[in-house]
Amino acid sequence: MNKEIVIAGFGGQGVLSMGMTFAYAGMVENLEVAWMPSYGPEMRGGTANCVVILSDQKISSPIINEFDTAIILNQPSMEKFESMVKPNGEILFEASTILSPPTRNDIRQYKLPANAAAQSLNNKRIMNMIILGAFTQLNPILHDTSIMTALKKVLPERHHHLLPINEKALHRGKELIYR
Amino acid sequence: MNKEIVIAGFGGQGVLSMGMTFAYAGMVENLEVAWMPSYGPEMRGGTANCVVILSDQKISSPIINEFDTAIILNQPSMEKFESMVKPNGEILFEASTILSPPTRNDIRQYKLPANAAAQSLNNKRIMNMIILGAFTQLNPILHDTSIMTALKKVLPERHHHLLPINEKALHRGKELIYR
Amino acid sequence: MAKIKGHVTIRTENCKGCDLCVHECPQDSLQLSTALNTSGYPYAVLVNDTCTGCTNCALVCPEAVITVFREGKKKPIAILSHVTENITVDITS
Amino acid sequence: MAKIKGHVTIRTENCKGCDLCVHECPQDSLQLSTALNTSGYPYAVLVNDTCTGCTNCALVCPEAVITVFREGKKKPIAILSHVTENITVDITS
Amino acid sequence: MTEPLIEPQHIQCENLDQMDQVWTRPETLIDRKLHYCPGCGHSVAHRLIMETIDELNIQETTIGVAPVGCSVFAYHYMDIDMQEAAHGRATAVATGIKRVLPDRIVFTYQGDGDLAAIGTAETIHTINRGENIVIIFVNNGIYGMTGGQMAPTTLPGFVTSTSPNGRDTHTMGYPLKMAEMISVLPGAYYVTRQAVHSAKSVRKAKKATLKAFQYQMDGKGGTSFVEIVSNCPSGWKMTPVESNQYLDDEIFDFYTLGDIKLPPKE
Amino acid sequence: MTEPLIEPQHIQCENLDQMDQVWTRPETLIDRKLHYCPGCGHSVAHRLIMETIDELNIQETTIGVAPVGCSVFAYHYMDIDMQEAAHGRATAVATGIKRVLPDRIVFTYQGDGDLAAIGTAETIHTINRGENIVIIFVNNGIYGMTGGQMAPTTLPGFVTSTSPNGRDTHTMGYPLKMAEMISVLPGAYYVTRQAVHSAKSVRKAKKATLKAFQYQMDGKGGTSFVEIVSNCPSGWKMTPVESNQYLDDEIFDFYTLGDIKLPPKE
Amino acid sequence: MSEKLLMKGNEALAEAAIRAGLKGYFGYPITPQSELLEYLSHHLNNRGGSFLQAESELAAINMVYGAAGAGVRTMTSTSSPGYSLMQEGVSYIACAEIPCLLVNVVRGGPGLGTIQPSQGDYFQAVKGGGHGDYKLIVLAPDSVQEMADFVYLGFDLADKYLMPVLILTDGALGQMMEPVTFPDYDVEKNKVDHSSWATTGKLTSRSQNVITSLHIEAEKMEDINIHLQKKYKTIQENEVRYEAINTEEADIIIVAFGLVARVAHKAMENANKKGLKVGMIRPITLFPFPTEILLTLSEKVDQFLVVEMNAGQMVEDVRLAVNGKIPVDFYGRMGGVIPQPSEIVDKLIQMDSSKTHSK
Amino acid sequence: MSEKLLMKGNEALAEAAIRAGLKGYFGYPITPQSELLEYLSHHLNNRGGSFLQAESELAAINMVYGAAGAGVRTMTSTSSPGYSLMQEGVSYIACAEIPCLLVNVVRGGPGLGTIQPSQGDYFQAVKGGGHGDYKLIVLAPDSVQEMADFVYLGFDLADKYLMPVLILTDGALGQMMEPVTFPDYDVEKNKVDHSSWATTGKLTSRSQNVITSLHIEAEKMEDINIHLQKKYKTIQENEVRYEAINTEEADIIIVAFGLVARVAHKAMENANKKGLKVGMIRPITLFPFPTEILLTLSEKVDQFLVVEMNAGQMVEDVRLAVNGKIPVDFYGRMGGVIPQPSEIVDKLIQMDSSKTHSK
Ligand SMILES: Cc1ncc(C[n+]2csc(CCOP(=O)(O)OP(=O)(O)O)c2C)c(N)n1
Ligand SMILES: Cc1ncc(C[n+]2csc(CCOP(=O)(O)OP(=O)(O)O)c2C)c(N)n1
Ligand code: SF4
Ligand code: SF4
Ligand code: SF4
Ligand code: SF4
Ligand code: SF4
Ligand code: SF4
Ligand SMILES: [Mg+2]
Ligand SMILES: [Mg+2]
Repeated sequence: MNKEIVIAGFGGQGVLSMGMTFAYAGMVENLEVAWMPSYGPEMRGGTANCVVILSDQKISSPIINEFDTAIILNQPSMEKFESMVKPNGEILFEASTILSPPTRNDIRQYKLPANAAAQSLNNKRIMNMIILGAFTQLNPILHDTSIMTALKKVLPERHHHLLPINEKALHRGKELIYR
Repeated sequence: MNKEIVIAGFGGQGVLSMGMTFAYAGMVENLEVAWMPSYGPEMRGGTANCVVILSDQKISSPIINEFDTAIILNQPSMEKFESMVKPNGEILFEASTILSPPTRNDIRQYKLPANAAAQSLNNKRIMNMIILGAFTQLNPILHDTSIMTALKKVLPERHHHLLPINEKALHRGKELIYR
Repeated sequence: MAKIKGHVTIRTENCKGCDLCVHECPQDSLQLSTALNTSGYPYAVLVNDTCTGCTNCALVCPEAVITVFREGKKKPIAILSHVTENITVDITS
Repeated sequence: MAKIKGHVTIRTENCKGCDLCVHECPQDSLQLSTALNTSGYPYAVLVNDTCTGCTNCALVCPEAVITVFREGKKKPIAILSHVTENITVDITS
Repeated sequence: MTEPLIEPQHIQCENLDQMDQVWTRPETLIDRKLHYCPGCGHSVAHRLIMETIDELNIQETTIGVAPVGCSVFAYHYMDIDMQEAAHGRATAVATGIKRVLPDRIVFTYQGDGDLAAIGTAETIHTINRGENIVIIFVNNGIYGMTGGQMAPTTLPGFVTSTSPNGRDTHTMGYPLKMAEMISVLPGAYYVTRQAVHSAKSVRKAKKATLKAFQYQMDGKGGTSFVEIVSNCPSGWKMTPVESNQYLDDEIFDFYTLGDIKLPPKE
Repeated sequence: MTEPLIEPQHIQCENLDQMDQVWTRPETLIDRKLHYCPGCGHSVAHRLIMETIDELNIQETTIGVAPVGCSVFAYHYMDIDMQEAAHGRATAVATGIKRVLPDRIVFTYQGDGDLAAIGTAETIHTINRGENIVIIFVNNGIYGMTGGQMAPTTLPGFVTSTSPNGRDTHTMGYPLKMAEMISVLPGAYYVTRQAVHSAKSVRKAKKATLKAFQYQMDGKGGTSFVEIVSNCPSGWKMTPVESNQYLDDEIFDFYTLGDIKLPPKE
Repeated sequence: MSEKLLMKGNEALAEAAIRAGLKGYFGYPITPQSELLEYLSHHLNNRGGSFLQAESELAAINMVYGAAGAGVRTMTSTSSPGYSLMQEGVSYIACAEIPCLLVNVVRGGPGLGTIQPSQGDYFQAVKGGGHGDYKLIVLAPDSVQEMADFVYLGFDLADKYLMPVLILTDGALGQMMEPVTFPDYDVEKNKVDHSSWATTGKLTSRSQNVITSLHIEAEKMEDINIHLQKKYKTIQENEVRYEAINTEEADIIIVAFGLVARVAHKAMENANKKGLKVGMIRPITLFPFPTEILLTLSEKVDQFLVVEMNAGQMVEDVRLAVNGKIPVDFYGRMGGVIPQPSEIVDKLIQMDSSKTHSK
Repeated sequence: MSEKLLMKGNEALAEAAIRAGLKGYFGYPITPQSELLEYLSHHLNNRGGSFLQAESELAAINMVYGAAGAGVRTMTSTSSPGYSLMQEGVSYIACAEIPCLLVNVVRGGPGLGTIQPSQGDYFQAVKGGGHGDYKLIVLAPDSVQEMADFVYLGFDLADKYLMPVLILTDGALGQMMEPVTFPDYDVEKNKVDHSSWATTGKLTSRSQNVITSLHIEAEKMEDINIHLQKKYKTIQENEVRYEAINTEEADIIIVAFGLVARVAHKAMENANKKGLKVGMIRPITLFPFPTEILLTLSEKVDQFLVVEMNAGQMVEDVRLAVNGKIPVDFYGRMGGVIPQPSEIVDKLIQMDSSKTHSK
């Protein structure tokens, strides 16, 4: 198993911690993991993204140009990453922010109303968790318990009261797929 | 002809301009010349010296450790340079400042009362010129006229009224030898 | 009403939803959208016709996306009309 | 004379003939030599017995070569004597 | 599950062409999406400078210097000749330009980390020489570009990524008031502290900027120094609105707004 | 031709051992010929510091930092642990030492080129942090070591090897009053300007030095800054006596002697 | 051994430094290094050391000079432009023989460049970016784990040889998160007595300790240089570290360090799958450079391929080591671009076929 | 051609700079370079340029960046520690492609070292002391005359290739006086039009000129690097300068630059008198290095001897050029000591006899 994922949006959408949650969960499951953020001034008002690799082999290079999965949270990121998805790969994207959906037809596309779903759960911040849920539904490589363990590590202590709503979001995300 | 000379004393005694006068005079006579000062913090209250090379061939290196002639104006300089005079070379030294005269007997020594002679000409600053005179008397490679031309270049314009007394000093220096 | 009639146009695609214009408008004429522009930001919209063209919003707008208009002395009165832009989001899976 | 008797010793070999002590001495007790020490400098010498041990010279001496003495209350009076150090310079050629 | 998000109604004007356009972006401000975070004062400061250049009609003679900091890409937005400078060295670069092209208008645009930390020596000596340039000093009390570390200008107690318990003046020193400090130098000609967080402050800051450039054009001799106390919503971990409120509530008490040194004649 | 040079008569004292030795060089001043030019104030300043260390009995706990400048060889004369610092960085080096050995007494000994030109940023930030160290600042208005170039502290009109027509404030700036400038920093605890050109000034300077070190020992918090306005006979192209006269006649008018900032309680 | 943690390379390095007994840290923010500084600002003061954000890199390196000169474990970290600013200070520290740890999290240059990872500072690190003849021990980690491990090694070597040790890493290794564990390291046991030279206060029982790099007389300065060169020779003889993979059967040996070594490793595997015989040497110490093994291998293999994220820097040291015995080829990407395994494989295939052609 | 003057190397260089049309000079005092600064402070302002004593070398190099970026002939000068401080700036200038002249009057390092002459900064000059992949054209004069001559050449090359040119000289050449004459040089004729990139004010007739070294995207930054490397290649092909002496009949070739070349020249003469067959190559451009001639000669001669005033730096470039074809020996003095001809002769004799032995 070797899963190469990019998560992209703009700074402030929480793409980095979303990736970290992936990576931590992978580590919990004893996978080899690497997490690589974009960094620096790109992040000022522009795009932010991170790459997560989950693998059962040693990871040679954390810097990759092709991905199995792209999780896309805004239009500029779509423009940047659509072409980098491997044939037969998948793109999960937030529905409301994407004007022009992907045009490739050699990949699977999932248009997720995560923003709306988050608002219906009365918490904008859990949009990420909803998408993470959708991803795990599509790619059953991480157990929910691992993800929640990971989230505990990633979330600062003072936000631990948000764990239940996040768990809810995770399931909400899964539902978006299996419905 | 290749003459390698060191002139050494402490900062303020005018050893550098003395050397420059040599070099300029050499150039006037179409010799190859090089002048190399000691420089930097050594000069703060310590010793100051310069090396002059006069030659009828291209000068390969201006940095030398052995000299045909050493002109020595204080005791620390004597200690530093006595050993660097080539066998059969010569040391000219100012009499009053040297407590321990050179001990080598493979070189010629000239103990010159230049300070006293300068004072008797009522000008401490011409001590150097007296010694230069003595040198040219011993080493007839530079004409008096070349030296005076050189001095004109080396002395700032505002000191040109001192040229006559310097010429006198030059001759006084020669006398110190041929007397 | 002695108030001068004003109007603003906003290039919403370059708006970053900072909310500063909304807070700076003395007429409460601006609001942020709940929908997002393609950069992912909510954006400012003019929500009523009380704008006086005071330029406050434009002066604080970091993105310089607001242009302000004001009724000139000799110019006819601006005719304002309501336009609704509904953005509907579908779930696709 | 109510003045305290003082005295200074000077390590002339380390003196640089800066003349500062000479100028600072309120008693005009110091002078520079015309002869030079082995470094090539003239050096300060105590030239009379009016020194009060005020330490001025020592305080300004950059080379810290002056040591100052003063008649103590219980100490016997210092006996001063003149010593001449002539330095004679020969011409050798 | 389809829950449409309704936009607020957007008012449109049907006879816009018959109204006066009373405000729009300056022409020399290049029309390009700014890379700054939402609500960042840098953008406003940029605009003010370009308005000034437009109004003084000096686009052809002005050379700008922006060092690294969030505003490192200033040349993407300012349609004038520009030099990007190394961190802290903007005033040295500007000095170089002004010395060989004395009839050009030269300004620097610097952050507080740049001007008051690594560039302290250059700042002080440039002003001490009275270089006839304009320094625009955007003081947001933090290192914005590198992600919110403490700056020399950070207020006591303020939490940043390198002062996790708040700036402790005992070990990290006190916020430096550069404007006051350099105002004692004879080379400082005009020193002012402004803000751009409200329409009112923007109007004032604009006047100050205009004056500063005008002084340079007049060749009055001396450096004009325009400090703009600004926000950094990202670094401060506040919304833009909160950050501007914070300026009013906390920061201006310490960094008092207003002119600090006026030219002799005024 | 033999003209003997007659020495002035040197008075000797026959019963010296019965007199009180009221003044001699401090023990921690290493007995070695100083390399300074005749009449140079550096030598006196060295001695004052060593007297202070002797009197406070802190030889075992004191660490000195001297950067390049004529006083670069300070460690040849000061019998304490010392670090030679790069040009301008003495206070950074001292900060490093003090931060890891907070119970030691740390001082820097810096020239004006060092402290006020290349080291400006370090000077200001060290003091702004209120590092509990002593800075001895020997201001001779020139770059002595490198042969008499203009320093930031050089007076207007003064001729140096790089201001051949005298310092022109229009192009070369104004002499920087570092002591005044840094005294506004909260981290500056004690700031004083002294001289060592006369017995009287030496006595005062000694008191100031003692105070500065004592404050550090008391850990009062803050930097003590002792400026010593001094001469550079070689760089100024004057005799030592002339140079000291020049201090009195010209320099102290600009660099006024005396305390500039006293600790809060005094 | 600590539990396995997921950490950024920069943070792992910082955590290791604390565990290695760091007493003084002085640094300045710069991407992609800032997390290192930030981590220490959060944790060092509580764990026995002193953290200070300096006003510049220049100040930072000179604070290191001071603190390390006082005999305690001291460190700074920066990225390329900041490291350039430290060159004077580094030269001073090397000459004054002060042990300390420097970290350069390299980004793409020259100039302000980019913040993406690079190896463009190899020459600066290894040939001495500052003035004069000096060297640093240079360690090149290739993983977050080594980012941590080399801190201990670095401090130990610094203390042993009284010189600065540089960890030369890059933005990707600094920014990425990988699992890491921290070894048990006994600070007290590894402590070296520096009282003979460190400036801690001149006790009456000893003569003064002076830290200086100034020796005005050329002869004296030459002695200092001879001493330094002797030390560097000892280090070259004793401290070379490298990793050799598949060198037994190889026709082509890839030489790569740091992050690139990981990419090259993947390329080697892929190439071997395609039937090429490729091995690899990963220099861990860039100075001392693993000259000897390369020379030895040059007797056995056909070609070397050096892969770097620069225009070709370490390749010179490889060529110097091999001294013309066999061809040394180069593949590099610049300006922050990381080569992909496939590019290297292509290069290997091309080398292999050209060899066959020439046969 | 001017009359023959007796001048210090530093002063001759300064005078030549004025004659070459120097418009901006920014520098800071340091021994043994200060006369250069002083000379310009006396003469530049009256002769069409602008002199400014900066507050530091850091400020100076960045003033150069600014002024040279404005398209005029600009220069700074310093000595080793000061040049180390300029490394960040130099890297910026190289990347931003700004033409200017830099002078390093080298003294013995590392650290504060000594003020005596040295060649210890060869690596720093040639491999790039700053971060990233960049190069300067490096000129090495060996006499006061060349100190002057290379100023014109330096400015012309800088303008031609849009890059900094470094004159790498040493304290002895800077301080010594020798006769010098100044060629006729027509500033106007040699003027290069920089209006396409220099920041002189954005006329409405053109788009903005921006000077920057920042390219955040790695791919863009790589393009910049590719462009730079291409330029360096062109320079390597077209601008190599060296002096070849007695290379026809030689068994041993001495390679030496700058002051040492003069000493080596004397040694060569003396050795030839003793019956050895010694020739000499004096690299004048250190980058571009005269690689080709060395390679060519390696087919004809038995051995190379590199002589330097350092621990062995240029010798690496000679070895890289020769690539193992024949032995390359080294003789060096360090820390400000200048080798004497006799030492080199001894070394040559030893090399010659060891060769005979091995025959
Ligand atoms: C020599 C050097 N050191 C550090 C950096 C990293 N750096 C870039 S900008 C910056 C400071 C940004 O703060 P500020 O100047 O206040 O500007 P802001 O982003 O807050 O507007 C730093 C430290 C650098 N580019 N170069
Ligand atoms: C980086 C660097 N630049 C320049 C120098 C040369 N230098 C040595 S001391 C000095 C200044 C001396 O002036 P100051 O600090 O006033 O000390 P002074 O000699 O007058 O006591 C300079 C410029 C140096 N050693 N290092
Ligand atoms: S112009 Fe004034 S009134 Fe109109 S929207 Fe803007 S701030 Fe409100
Ligand atoms: S101020 Fe400008 S950017 Fe901010 S919300 Fe209003 S229009 Fe948008
Ligand atoms: S102690 Fe006083 S009185 Fe005596 S010599 Fe010295 S200055 Fe003169
Ligand atoms: S003050 Fe000291 S050095 Fe100067 S002349 Fe007097 S004794 Fe000599
Ligand atoms: S980080 Fe701060 S200063 Fe930089 S763009 Fe964002 S808000 Fe503005
Ligand atoms: S040059 Fe000046 S400061 Fe230096 S020792 Fe001489 S007199 Fe003193
Ligand atoms: Mg800031
Ligand atoms: Mg000074």
